[in-house]
Amino acid sequence: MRMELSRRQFLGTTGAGLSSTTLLALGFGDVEAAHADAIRPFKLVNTTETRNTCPYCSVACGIIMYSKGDLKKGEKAEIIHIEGDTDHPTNRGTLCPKGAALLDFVKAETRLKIPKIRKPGSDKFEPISWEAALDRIARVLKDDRDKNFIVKNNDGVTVNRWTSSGFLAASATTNETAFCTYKVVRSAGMVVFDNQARV
Amino acid sequence: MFPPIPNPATKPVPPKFGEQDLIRRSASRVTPPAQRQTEIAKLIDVSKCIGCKACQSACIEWNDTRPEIGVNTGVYDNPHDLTPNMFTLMRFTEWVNPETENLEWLIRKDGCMHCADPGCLKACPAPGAIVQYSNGIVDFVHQNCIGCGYCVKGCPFNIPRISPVDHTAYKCTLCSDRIAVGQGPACAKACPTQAIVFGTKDEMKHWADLRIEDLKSRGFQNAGLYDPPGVGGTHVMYVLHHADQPEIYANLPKNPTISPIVELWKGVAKYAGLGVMGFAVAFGFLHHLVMGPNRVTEADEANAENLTGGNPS
Amino acid sequence: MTNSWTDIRNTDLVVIMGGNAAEAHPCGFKWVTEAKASRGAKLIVVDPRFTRSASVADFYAPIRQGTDIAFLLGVINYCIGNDKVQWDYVKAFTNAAYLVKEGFAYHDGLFTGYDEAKRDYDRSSWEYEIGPDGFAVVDETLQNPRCVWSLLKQHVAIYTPELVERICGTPKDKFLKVAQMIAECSSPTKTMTSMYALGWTQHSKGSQNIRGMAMLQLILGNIGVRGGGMNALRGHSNIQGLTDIGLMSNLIPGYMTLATDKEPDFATYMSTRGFKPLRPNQISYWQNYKKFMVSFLKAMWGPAATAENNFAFDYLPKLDVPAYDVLRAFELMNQGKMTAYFCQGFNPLQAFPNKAKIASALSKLKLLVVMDPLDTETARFWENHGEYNNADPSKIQTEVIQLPVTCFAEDEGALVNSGRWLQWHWAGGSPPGDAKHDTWILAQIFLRLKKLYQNEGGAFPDPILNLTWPYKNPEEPTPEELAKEMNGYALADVFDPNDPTKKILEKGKQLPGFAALRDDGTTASGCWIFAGCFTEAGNMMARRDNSDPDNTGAYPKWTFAWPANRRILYNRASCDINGKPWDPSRKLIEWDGAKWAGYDVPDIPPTAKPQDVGPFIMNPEGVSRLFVRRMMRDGPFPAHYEPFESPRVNVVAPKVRGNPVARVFKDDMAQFAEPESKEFPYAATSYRLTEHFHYWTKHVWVNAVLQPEFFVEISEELAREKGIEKGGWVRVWSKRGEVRAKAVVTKRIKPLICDGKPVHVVGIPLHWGFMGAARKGFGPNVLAPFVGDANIETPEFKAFLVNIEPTTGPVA
Amino acid sequence: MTARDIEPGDMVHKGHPVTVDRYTAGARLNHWVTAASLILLALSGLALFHPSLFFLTGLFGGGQWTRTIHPWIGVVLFFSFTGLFLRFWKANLWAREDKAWLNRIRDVLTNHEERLPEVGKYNAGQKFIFWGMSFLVIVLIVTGFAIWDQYFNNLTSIPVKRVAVLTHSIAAVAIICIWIVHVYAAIWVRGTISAMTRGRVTGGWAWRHHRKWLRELVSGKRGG
Repeated sequence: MRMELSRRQFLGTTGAGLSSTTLLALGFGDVEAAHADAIRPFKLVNTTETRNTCPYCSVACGIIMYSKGDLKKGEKAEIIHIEGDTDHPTNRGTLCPKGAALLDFVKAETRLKIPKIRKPGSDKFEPISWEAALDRIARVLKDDRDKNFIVKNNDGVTVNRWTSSGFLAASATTNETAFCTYKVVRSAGMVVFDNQARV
Repeated sequence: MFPPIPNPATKPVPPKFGEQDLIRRSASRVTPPAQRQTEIAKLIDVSKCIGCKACQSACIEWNDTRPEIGVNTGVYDNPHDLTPNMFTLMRFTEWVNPETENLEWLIRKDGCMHCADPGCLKACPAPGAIVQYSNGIVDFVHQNCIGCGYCVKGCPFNIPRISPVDHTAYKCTLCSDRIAVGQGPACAKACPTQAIVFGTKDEMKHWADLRIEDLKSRGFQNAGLYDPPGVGGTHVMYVLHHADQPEIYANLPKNPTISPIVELWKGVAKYAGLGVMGFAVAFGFLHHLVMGPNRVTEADEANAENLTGGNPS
Repeated sequence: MTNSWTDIRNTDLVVIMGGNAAEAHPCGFKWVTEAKASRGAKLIVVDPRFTRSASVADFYAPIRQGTDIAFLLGVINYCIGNDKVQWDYVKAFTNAAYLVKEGFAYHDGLFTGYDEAKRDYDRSSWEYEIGPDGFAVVDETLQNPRCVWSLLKQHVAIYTPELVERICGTPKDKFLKVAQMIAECSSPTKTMTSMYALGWTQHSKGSQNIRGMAMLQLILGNIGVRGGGMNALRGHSNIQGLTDIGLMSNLIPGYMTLATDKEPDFATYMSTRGFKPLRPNQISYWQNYKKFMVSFLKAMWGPAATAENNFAFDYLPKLDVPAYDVLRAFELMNQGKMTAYFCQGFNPLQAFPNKAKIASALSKLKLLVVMDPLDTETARFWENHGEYNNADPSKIQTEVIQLPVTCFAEDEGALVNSGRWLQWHWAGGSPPGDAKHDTWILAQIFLRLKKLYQNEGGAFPDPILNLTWPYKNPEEPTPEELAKEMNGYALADVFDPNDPTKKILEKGKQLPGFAALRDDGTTASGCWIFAGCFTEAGNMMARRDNSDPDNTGAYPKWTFAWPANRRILYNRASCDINGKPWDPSRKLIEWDGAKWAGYDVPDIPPTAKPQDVGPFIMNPEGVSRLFVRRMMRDGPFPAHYEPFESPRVNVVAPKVRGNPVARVFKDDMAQFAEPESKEFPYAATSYRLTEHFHYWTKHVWVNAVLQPEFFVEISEELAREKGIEKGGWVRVWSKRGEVRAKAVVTKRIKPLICDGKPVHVVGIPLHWGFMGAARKGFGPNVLAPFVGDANIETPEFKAFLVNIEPTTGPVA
Repeated sequence: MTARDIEPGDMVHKGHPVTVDRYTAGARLNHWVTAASLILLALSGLALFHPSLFFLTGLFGGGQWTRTIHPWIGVVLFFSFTGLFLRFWKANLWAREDKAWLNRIRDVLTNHEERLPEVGKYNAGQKFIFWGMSFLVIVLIVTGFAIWDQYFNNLTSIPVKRVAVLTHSIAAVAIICIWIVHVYAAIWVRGTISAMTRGRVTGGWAWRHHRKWLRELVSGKRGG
């Protein structure tokens, strides 16, 4: 294909530096150059790279997250930059305006940090501990299930369904989270169950 | 597909270019480097651009700028203009082609063109506030910038913006920090459709030829490359489907040059001015030398006394 | 997607209709621009608006939203009329030759068997003629008036270019240009790809929109080939995965379905699922249904699932209605019939139609649990935000618990993209504050529920008490553990069915693929179609070899694609009846005389003889279906129906309003505007903008900068008529609510002349709400009607009626 | 009535020598403020005018400060000069003898005072400086605002700014030249500077250079 990148080239370019064409052409010999005033120090130096996938649309572009600190070493990691992964066959390093701004999603001011509860009739959220929140949820579910679980329908057919509590699943969680969700929801006999695919 | 821009390395590498590669330095003289780097360029193929603004997004993230959240004014352009925090901008034009009567949505990525003959640099009064490297990058050095805004007046493309915060001029750096480590500009890396590609200027011209060929085959007879000679060519070039009328792309100047007024101001005026002032001083000096001072004589004083009617009582 | 993003580079013609790939999927759209630049491909865009996709198209044709079926059947009619059909493909690989039962017919917009009271069909007549041999009767000559081809010809005959223009508002010449460009692809060496998304699904006949194009693609021979296919551009990063794993009311992982009340026991249940072949020698892969089902039940309840109790079949709920989908959920909620509701990473207050109804429904809950990385509108539905959310907290008794969860950057696991690639990703950042993984939260809830049942007993606790929970740390299952569970493993040694002495898999080992599944309880697999994703060889989803032999775009060693790492579905159909590629330059697989081999994993048993076995092995026919039998509620062929709210009455069948079998809840019908309503004269549609992703990125500063404020788009003509100024404020209202927006007056929207009179389109982007960094605004769901597709209940967001007028800005 | 070129405070004191009050304290203060601003403006302006003079920014605490301060000094100068203008404009109106004086400019330069006509408080040369500066100050303040981007960026378009910046620099050169002539004249014609320092000159100086003015003062029977 005209101007099509051969696989070798592709890997070449995605490997070290710009492909031979540009890299050398730029006159980038091994000149040790003083860092010019104008040129900002390269901000990704000595950061940790982690491969991930854009959480937005289903193109699922490959991304690289650059962080200070390394989770794999058990450190706290703060992501400082995210950009496209050139090794990825689909996006080849490119990103759309959403993907290119993922860092600001991770660091959005409206990211939730603690569990909260809004009591009936109240006009505000109040903090609540994980323990209390989870106990409360389990209690409400158990009571409702015991109250409204249908073992047999009017024709005496075993139906074992629970229709008075429901679960609306996400669209960007992993398969693994989804399966975990499925097991918990279905084993309880819940049928009011849906996900974003509906819209 | 053009070779994609590689992933950044996180290991430190020596910068690929620096002070020793300067070919111009505002308000100063530099001795050009013995060996010139190969010129690089960014090619913006307007016919491939989908106006997604990924370039703007990537630019903001890479340069850590924070443009303010504006309003909608009935158009898609946001922010509404380049700002000290927005170095590049998609400009949208709804143009009805008089020949076909079809609507064409012309979307141009605006930003610094990195002229070979940069008007901003010519206008700049602050030594070393604007520099040009032999690879073609024109960059602003903020610690030297005095915020006078002369670059704004010097630029034929109306690009630089003065920050009301630190009072220095801002514009696209062509991601000099990325290029210095063998990377490509953030916008070019992000661009989903490769409407922005980056490489040596020759590669870009060659690539442009292929694109123009494709466009002509699709009926765009006037497709062409925008690399205006009036400013000695640029290191950001456009492929336009209607290269014969660049002005339809949100007023892209047809034959951009440094304004003659700026030329006059930064040329003749600069020297003539000093000359004239020098002459004035010299004249006075000489005159005094030749003619000497003009002194009041005893006679004058006597005449005055007579006039006032002799000694006081 | 039958194909993959990277495969689009192999196409000759891209048709974007019912979608806007350039804006909603820019990096996938790269392969469109690549096909254009590298192989001179052409791009056609058919859309009510001149979108950013259209801005780089070779040809653009306008269409009135909700009339795609008329357009597509018009193109099929054009192809048949001009002999632009890939005959060899149609004859060998579709059911064109199959005879349909006597009695099947179509009159006045309705197929046989319609029951107006039930708003449903008796579909018994929508079937093949079955011969004495028990197989479907076929007429290879396609001459029989009852054969599918004859019925199809007859069905599409009315959709002439004139009628298409009258219904769709697409000028005849533009329609013909599109039809002619598409028809070129009937050549075996030219392929067309269809890229569609919610522009087709969000209609009361969404599924039939897609069928329309699928039928066209079959007639052109474009299914199963490189650069062809039906490519659904899924909207979210893992909608595909969540659907595959069956997180829906009626689904079981791997596209199996729950039993209904009419299927009291396992035997009855199985009797309607393990389809017998309808033609000799066919595979009819669903015959293996029991293996998938039993393995699933074993994965769920392990030892508690025994042959004696039908592998705990009764642990699964049965359905009394087709599905408890979201719309039904909110209907029940609104009737006060629901107690607790979970929203996991989902914002229904913005995402579902008729916001007023959604809010009132939420207000009737006892407990709403929101699990989200972001502070969503749904979590704050009770909070007053002026005109943007005019709630009175004191009157809302719902208890709301908001749980902070991690986002992609802090989580590990796999997402399934549109091309069915399961791509593993790794966590790179520490969660903010006290945010937790969803898996931890779910485990906590499950363990607590289990404990309560252990201590207190209660309603049918068995499925909860016996649920397999084999995780090293029960408090938080790891992604790897869950992935292995879905892939499946051997519960006992597994032997070769043909040679019982030959052990093919040792007890406890990961399954190599779904071929190893058994129906005797010796294998477990959480999601059979994923089998092969995490084998003894390791995590296939984490593979990162981006090599691509001969640049086919397959990238066979990159992560894992279901099923069986197959990159292009039905790829056997890329070869003719003798197994030779239709287009040698686009070879995918090939019959070498003994077996199938090539770049991709063959979508057929490797040794199945091409002349004997049809390429569509999931179908009992072994071929694809132009006539879909009884499988869709609203007809074996698509037919033109207007949206429920339409600026025109149905000119084909004036008596039919909307989709005759779409489910409409009692009170909702009253909230629809009449067809050709004077009160609501304008045709509204909603859509995404490229600068934003749903209701997420308004929380992202950068995207808020790029598109800061809610607006609607209208034509210069309508603006003039209404005295609306560019950038001025407008009020847009429907029978269900009203919004205030900025006006973008544009040449990109033009009035469409339908049935002689202009129809004005009002474009309403989504993305704004009352939370986040962007300016406060409204979602189109304030206006949209509460009705869904007849088959899958996707809400009709793309076509409804509104009115518009200039107004003043909000009071600050 | 008093003659047009007699300004408030002008007064003759008999004595030996005779002294004449030429400038009131107010006038002198006003003059020196103007002078100071003009000098600062010249220095800061020149610093940005030619690279070889950029070092002058050092006097103002660097380029940023120079850029910030310059326009403000301009404003000071404008108001201060307006003060001078209101004081002096009457006395600088054109008079009959000015033409004759100009015709003998050669004699002026060659110190042939005796060949010149008697002139009032200001001779034609001084009037030329007065009116020249008045005109240029207006040009400078107007063009100055056009390029004072920190506050008035949106007032003018870039093409206008270009013309403005060129005009501003030309006007600046011109006013500096006039200033040079003004200063030199004060040095060349001895006895002048005291007019602006102590406010008075000797009768002889007045007799020699502004005899008409002196006669008017005397005939006006001022002082005592």
